[in-house]
Amino acid sequence: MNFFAPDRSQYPATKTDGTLDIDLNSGKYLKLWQGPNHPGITGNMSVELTVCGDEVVEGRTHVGYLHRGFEKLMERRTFIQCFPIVCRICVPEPDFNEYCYAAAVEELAGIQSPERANWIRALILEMGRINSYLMYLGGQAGALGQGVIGQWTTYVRDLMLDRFEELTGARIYHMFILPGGVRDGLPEGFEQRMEVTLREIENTLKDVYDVMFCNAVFKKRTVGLGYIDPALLDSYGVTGPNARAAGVAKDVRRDQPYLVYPDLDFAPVIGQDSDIYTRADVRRRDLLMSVDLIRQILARMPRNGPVMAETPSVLHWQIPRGETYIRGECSRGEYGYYLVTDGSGYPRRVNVRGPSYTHAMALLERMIVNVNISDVAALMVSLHTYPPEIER
Amino acid sequence: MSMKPELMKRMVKGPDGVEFEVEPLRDYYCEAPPTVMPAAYSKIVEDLFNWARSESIWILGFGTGCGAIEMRPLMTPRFDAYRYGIQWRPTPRQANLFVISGYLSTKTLKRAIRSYEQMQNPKYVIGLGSCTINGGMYWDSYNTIKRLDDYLPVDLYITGCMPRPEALLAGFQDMKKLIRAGKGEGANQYAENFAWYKANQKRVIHDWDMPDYNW
Amino acid sequence: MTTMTTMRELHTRLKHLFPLGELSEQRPDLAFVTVPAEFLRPSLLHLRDREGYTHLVLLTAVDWLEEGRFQLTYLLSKRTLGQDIGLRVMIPRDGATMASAHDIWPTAATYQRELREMFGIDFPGSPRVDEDFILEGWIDIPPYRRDFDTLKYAQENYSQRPGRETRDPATHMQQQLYPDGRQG
Amino acid sequence: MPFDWMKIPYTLLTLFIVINYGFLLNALIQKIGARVGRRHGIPIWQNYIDLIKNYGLRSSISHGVMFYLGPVFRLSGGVGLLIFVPTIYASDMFSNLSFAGDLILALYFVFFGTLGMALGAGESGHPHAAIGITRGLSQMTAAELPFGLAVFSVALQYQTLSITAIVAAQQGGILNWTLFTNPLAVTAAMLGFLGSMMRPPFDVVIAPQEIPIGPPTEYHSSYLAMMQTNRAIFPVAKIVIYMNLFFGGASDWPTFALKVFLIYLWSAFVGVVFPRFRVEQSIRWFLIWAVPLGVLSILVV
Repeated sequence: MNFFAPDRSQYPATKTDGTLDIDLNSGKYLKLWQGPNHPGITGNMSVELTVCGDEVVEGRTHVGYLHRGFEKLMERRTFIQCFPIVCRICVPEPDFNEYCYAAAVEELAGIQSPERANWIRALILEMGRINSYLMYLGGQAGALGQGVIGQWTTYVRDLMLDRFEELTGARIYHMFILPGGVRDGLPEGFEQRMEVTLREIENTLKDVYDVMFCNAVFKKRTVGLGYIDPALLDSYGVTGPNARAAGVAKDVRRDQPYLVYPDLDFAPVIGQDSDIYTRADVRRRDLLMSVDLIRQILARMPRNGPVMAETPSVLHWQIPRGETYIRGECSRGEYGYYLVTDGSGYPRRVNVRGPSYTHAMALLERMIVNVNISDVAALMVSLHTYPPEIER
Repeated sequence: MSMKPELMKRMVKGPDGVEFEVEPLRDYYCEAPPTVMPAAYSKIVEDLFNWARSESIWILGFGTGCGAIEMRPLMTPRFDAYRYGIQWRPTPRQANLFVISGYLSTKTLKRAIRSYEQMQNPKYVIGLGSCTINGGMYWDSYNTIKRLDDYLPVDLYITGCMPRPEALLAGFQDMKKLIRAGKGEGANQYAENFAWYKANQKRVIHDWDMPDYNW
Repeated sequence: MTTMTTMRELHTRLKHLFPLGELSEQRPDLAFVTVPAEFLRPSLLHLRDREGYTHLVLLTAVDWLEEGRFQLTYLLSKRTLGQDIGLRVMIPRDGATMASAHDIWPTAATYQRELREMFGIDFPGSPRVDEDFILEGWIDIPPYRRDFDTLKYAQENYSQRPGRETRDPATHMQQQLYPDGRQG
Repeated sequence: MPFDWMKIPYTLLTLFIVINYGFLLNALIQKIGARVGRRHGIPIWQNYIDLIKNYGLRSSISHGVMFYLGPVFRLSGGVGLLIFVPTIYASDMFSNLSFAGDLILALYFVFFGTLGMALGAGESGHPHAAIGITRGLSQMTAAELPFGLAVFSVALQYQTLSITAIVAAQQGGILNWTLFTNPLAVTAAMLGFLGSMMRPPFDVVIAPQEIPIGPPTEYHSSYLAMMQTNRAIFPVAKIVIYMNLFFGGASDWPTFALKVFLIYLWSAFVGVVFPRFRVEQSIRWFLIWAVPLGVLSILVV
């Protein structure tokens, strides 16, 4: 019956050694570069597509366009000098770099960050999560040609950036969570203004739900497309919403609670169908959950107390030899820092493990085969990849 | 440096069975180096054109760095740059302004140069953020260039890390003043000092596996 | 402390099979153990199939230049217990080669490509391991090695804009904090 | 009858009016779309400035003679469509070069521009352009089908192929419009109209996120300016046909402006909130929904 989309699961043919049987000189195949200069790409990366007709037979992810060598730069900076550059690693959600780095340094240096600082850290992380999700919703709709959603979500994202600005003093790079605690407490009347912003976000999400998720064309494009087999989650290192949309409740906030998450009551958002539509819906509900979490945090957090622990003088701050791994649940999945110290005043090795590292490389290259060219952008956006996590 | 196979000269057998030769570097890419394009003959016409160019700036939608994240708010309700005749074009052929949004790794520099050379004369470049001026945060990085104007003719720098959208809007206004005053001649400057620019670029980009000019 | 005990039990169980090093417990839910290089793949398979550590969190290397060794760290995670165990593998620094794990975890191929490019550690048989991953046309020694000086490379290869002054933070803050010159 | 030479300057005057109206209309539609996104949008005169700028660009690269002829074909398609269709009913000045069988000619011109684009974009040698133009031709064909059926049914209904005669038959009260005398045909035609306006959900041809930006990818400076001019003429000219065939034509310029704006708005409203179909989905959509309506309308007549 399905005349327009026949079953191509056995295509392209594979040679005996398992590699794809593609002869570029036969004139049947066409090489297309999607990106880096391409509106449908997420960030500054590129996918090398080999298409036959309207269908992708092979996809190769190319990264490295944003490589700055952070892990090398941090090896020649003192522990406090690393703090201002870590947030530059990931633009849409920089705070997780600050938190993971600060927590790793605190653990190895034996510093206990104050109670109030932990609450403020959780608050900032949830605010950053909302920003990232709002950007994703706009991108997902935009990849399918529905630009108006991006207009609305970016509008409320600007409101959230205003809250960031009055809390930390910056729009994008906040540099607020430093080893030992946070820089400052909440300003006067922050709760009320945040409540107004949260209401605005909830109203906008209602419109987004009506226009985007109830849209027949959007469903036609996304339902059943980009299926991730739940059995592949672990072997491909899939974490975060991509895994939760497949029915596996992978959420670091529940599995290995950090900061104040044990005191907050929430349940990981689960989807079942594991296609693009489900991933978008999981992220939308997760966004609403973050709104609820922010309300809980603001209601329960201690009003006064220190926000900064006692740290050694930055001139003579040396940390004994050790290694640790700190992880947190960012909006794209599990974000982790692997820190090794050798007793000197500089970190021996810092390794940033972003969720996109596996999503955009191995997983995308597997999923992109037998996909229509029109759906490549939507598929890539639905994995919510972000290149700087891959190459740092 | 070895050349990618799809760029090499080869015989291709079409689906209809006809063999024909393909030399991508000659068939698909323009080999002529850029030339200096004179302004319009009469000053009035040139002024009119400059006014039109300044009032309709089409930006190439190529987010080369983290500064690209502040481009989104510029297109959206809070800072609506469309009011000032600023629009985003997805293809370099139709763009006039190239906003280098942040640091450039050498790998991106190669693509940025290619996109810039595909744009039509007159074309303008805005360097965004401290890292395009002197390296900024990445002053000791082994993979990012330190000053942009060695590789591309920059008309305007916008400082900050990262610059706020208001700063970008102000920068666009200054850009308009420059263009209207007839100072936006970056493309001709690039064509005049072409050898110098190419030398700088090749000193940094070691793997020049890209259609090159035939000198 | 249940998780800690299970971690110790796991260590004892493994010691019967493989010549492991001592268990260094970083956190109740995170421990590191040293494995000889030739026993890495069996222990990885055992941990994945028998013990349920099915998620390869990360694979990275540390360059111990003084000892002339690379440390490879395979961090495995077991979500049901919320436990992580990191396997350390020490390999000689010159001519560093390691058995590939891309058939155990497909994502390992990506990590191995990066290690090959950034540290020069070879993983024979790993798919596309010799292709450019992040860098393009790199001419110097692998950049993440400790003996690669990024500042020197940047100054030699990239033209600097004059007028930028960089201070050594220690001496600068010394002068800022103790202008009278005494050692703080 | 002897050819009335005075028709030619009048036709050029019509062309001039329609071009300016088309520019303002495009800007207006864009502003409406921006309003939905809570923006102000571009200034109403922005398109004129863009046009001057594109003509004022100094360099332009040609990929061969067909590359140059593509926009020319497209423009001549728009102009030809306009000048052979009576713009204002029952006025000697603005009924243009319409003649007895102009309906067939109009149908031909609607398709002419796309064919020219296909040749030009094919020569530009950009894969995205090639993909876009294949999508464009297939979708255009699918969208033309219901429109053609509707036109035939209308022609059968009024027993004529002259647009003037069809408009004449619709005069005298809104109930005489084809919209009410033959609603099935009008519905089918308006669905086809959506497909031919290059707006979501049927803008997969120029989809920026997939094949930036389809056929015009390689077109720049003066080529692009020529296409912009056509983009101002062509929709209006097409809408004039729809107006004449289905909505009783226009007997003076204000009516003309109002009706064209409303018909254009119909496609804009649909386009603003919908994502885009894949090309085979859109073809399927036309075949399933629009074509049966057209066939039905013919049967009814």
